[in-house]
Amino acid sequence: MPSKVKPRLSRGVLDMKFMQRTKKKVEKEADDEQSRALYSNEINEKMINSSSNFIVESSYSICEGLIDGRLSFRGMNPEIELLMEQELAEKRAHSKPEQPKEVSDKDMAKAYYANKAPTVTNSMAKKFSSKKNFKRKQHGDDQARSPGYHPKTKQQFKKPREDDD
Amino acid sequence: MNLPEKMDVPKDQLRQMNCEFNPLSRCDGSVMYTQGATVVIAAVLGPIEVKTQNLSIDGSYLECNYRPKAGLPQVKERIREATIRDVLELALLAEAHPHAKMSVQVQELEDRGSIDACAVNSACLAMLIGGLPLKFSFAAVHCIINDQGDYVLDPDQSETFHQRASFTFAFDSVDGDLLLVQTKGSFKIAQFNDIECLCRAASAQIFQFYRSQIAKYHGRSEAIAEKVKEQPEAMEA
Amino acid sequence: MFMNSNLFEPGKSKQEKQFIQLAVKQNQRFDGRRSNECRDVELTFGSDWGTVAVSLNDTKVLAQVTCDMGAPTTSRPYEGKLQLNVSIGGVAFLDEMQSTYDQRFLTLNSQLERTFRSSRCLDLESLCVAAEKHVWCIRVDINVLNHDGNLYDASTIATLAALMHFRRPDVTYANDELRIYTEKERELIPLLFLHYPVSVTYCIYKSNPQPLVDPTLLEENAADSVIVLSFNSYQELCTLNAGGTVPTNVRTIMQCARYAATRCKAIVEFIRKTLALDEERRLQGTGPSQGLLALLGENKHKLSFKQLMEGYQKQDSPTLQDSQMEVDAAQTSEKPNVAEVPVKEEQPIKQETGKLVQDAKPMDTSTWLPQEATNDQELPTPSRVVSLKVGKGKNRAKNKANKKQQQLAKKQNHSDSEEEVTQVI
Amino acid sequence: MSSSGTIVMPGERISAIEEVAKSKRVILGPGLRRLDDTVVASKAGPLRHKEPNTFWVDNYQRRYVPARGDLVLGIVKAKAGDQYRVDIGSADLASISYLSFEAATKKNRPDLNPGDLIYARVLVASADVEPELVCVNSNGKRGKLGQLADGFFFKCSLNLGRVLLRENCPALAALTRRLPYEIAVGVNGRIWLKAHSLRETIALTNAILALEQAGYAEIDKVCDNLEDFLQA
Repeated sequence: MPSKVKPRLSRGVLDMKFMQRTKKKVEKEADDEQSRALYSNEINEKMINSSSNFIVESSYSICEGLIDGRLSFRGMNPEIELLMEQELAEKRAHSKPEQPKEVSDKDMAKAYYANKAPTVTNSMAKKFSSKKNFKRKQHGDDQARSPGYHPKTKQQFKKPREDDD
Repeated sequence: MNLPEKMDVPKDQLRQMNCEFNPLSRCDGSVMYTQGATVVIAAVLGPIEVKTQNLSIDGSYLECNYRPKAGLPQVKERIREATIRDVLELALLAEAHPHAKMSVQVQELEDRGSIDACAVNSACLAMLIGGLPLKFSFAAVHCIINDQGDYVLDPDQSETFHQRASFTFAFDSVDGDLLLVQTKGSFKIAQFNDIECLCRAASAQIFQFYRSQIAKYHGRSEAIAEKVKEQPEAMEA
Repeated sequence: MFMNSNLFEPGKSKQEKQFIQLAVKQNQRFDGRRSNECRDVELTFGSDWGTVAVSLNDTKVLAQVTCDMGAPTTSRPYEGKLQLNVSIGGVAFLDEMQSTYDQRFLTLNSQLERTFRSSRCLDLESLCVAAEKHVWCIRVDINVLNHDGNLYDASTIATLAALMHFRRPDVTYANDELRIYTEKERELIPLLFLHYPVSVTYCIYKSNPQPLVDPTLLEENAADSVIVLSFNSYQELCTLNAGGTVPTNVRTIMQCARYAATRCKAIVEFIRKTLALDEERRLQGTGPSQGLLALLGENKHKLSFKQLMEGYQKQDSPTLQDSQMEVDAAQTSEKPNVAEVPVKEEQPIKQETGKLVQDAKPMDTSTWLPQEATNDQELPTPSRVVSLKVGKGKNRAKNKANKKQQQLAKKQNHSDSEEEVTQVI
Repeated sequence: MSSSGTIVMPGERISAIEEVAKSKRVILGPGLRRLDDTVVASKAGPLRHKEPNTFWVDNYQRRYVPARGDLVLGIVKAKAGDQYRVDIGSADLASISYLSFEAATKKNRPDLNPGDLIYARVLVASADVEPELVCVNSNGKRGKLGQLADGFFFKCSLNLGRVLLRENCPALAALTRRLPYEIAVGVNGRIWLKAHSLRETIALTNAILALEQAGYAEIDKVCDNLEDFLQA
């Protein structure tokens, strides 16, 4: 039952050392209160909490994804052509390269693990993994090899997140 | 092309409209607009730097001039300028460019009747092609009651010599409310209402004309959008 | 401060200026024209008398002539009045930048005043209805629509065409009771002309002595000096206005003058042809002619210089070659054997650099220019504006008057006076 | 990439965008305006849509409105204290501080004088404040920005600039096949060109301007008959 007037802590109490954080909180609330009162006639309720999923972007080059405007072709200005190549290379690296691959990822990984000495691949974890564990890896225990594979992750008990209200 | 003389166009029809975009190369947007034999050229410049005395924080300053063909602008031209200015002010999205000036100039080339409506329409077209931010587009229609008492929509000059009353309406494109009413002469309220409906119907025709002209002008870049789209595929394939 | 000329003017950045200097050095022009080739002139007449729109492909000017009855000036009770008013603040937005506005507006206005008013091209006496009481006041309004270089030529051609196209109402004045007849009662009367002045503009650059004719705005802004010559159809020089930072030698000016003379003659001929065409169209046209509708879109009967003056162009070209050859000849400074330009010996140009009252016809340089004038002896015309005004100098009036009387005596009809003059030569 | 849209007129509500906006975030480009939860067009032209959720009106315009992140071509108008005033064709003159050039220190300032051309990026742009430019990228390197020496410079409409700057634009590709050249296209409708010879630069300029007259519908036709521009 919130009393009409919210209980206010006295100035003295707030200045105490251990009350610093709450003092900041109280001051912030007071400011918000004041600004809300000030602009209440302009900003109405709907505006504040209407979650707008519109983003206004006033530049054509960002909307259309235009390329940089400085270009040089067939050796007119080597410095710019260098920059253009670098950019092209970067863009290629980002976008998924679709070239056909001779060796599929799976074989690649297997080969990688097979001939690599234990000390290289996730070295410390291997040291403490028991022999049985090591043998299972040898025989390509597939379902453990899912991407993002952590051999050592044990299921810990997860604490519920505090801010679940 | 034959001359769109009013005689061969029925009474409740607008005269033949035609427009050419950007005949002038040095301003931000210009249009040469003809309605029947009346020819008007309108040009727009903006947003540009504003002089400090008419700078306003919350909206852009709209400067509008109407220039007659001969002689210095007299009172008649000033009134016409003021009407155009009021309609433009309603339509312009002023708060998009505070601290700026939008300048609209209308030059009369040939006055063959209903020059007011033509000036307003050409100013609207010039703002559309000039890329000024607008709340809505607007269209103006001129209509008279001739001495036999029947309504003549968009009259030619020869008919306006002996007219009983003349009306100029301007409508906006979104919810079609009235932006400008200018009447001269004596008429009944019933006649006023009929003419208002007649003009409203005609204004729809004008909005259609705007859309088709803009589409035609952009039509050229329409094809380029396709061409650019299937060009890359061609490149890859 | 109004730094930002809101209207983009080509030729203001350094790159453009250097580029134009380079281009001119190699005789290259942007629109592919040769250095003495002018842009195509297009005329469109309005449906009422005295309205004409001229366009030199992008430079567009509209001229409108109106007349009303007024009292004459006390100093000239027997003459009508002619008033020219240039408005460049309209659709051309030329009044944005304060500094360029004044300079451009004033030179244009003064140029037109000199070409049309002080050169007495209109016969103002014929406009007098009742001495000291009623005279016709002719007013010419020149509205610049779009400025893409060379406003001088466009506005002079527009003014001349509008004046020639204009018809004023007939008027009778009996025992101080004035009666102006409307178009229906009495046929409208055209204006009377003494001569038909037209101007040609040249731009000169440091990098190349050869001047460029009819410059575009880019060339005009990047130019170092501008020469404006105006001739009438009898190839008499009306005004010469040269100024700028590069010294121009007399030979270049004479060469420009020669070409300009033929060009003006061709233009006046072209205007007459278009007037005739417009006349025809008005007669057989159904009701009022199309008027300025013709400005819109491609219409078949465009009145353009190139189309109409096909014939003239060929006949004109030999003199072009000569002037071209003239330039090379000037380099080797032997006597140019150019075809004699129909010219009348009038008055050798006085050499002093003061205000030259010069009413010389374009001279054939071979006679008066001292032969031993070596090529490098350049008479640098002073950089300040040399305004050669065709003043109503004594000898000019005397000579002009007797030639005109001769013609006025006969029925005043332009084509006759034309033949008349050529026979005299 | 961008589907060709229908023509929208100012004041029209575009319900298509509102549907999309219900499900996911929508980016409203220039020419569109938000009124509470309706989307209204403020310019006339074809509505363009880029795949995920970007909408804008591709209207014809010659006057540049500065926006953050645009690459523009400016003419230096004056030197005011420690700033240069640059004309980028917008309402106000843009300003660029002498420090925002590569290797510019208090002592050795960049030697820019009025009439020079610079290729810069718009750092700050809002309706009520004059735009601010910068000629250096985030790690202080010039990259592609900076002063442009000789070559030729001319103005065109913003649309033409955008057409040239689209991914692998056919026009530039066609021009490259014919002659080597260097070009700087500003989004503010200004283009700077440099080719080996003067004649080629003039031909290139005429070719690009012809694109605008031709309304870039026949972009290939114009590029094909580049020869006659080269001969001219």
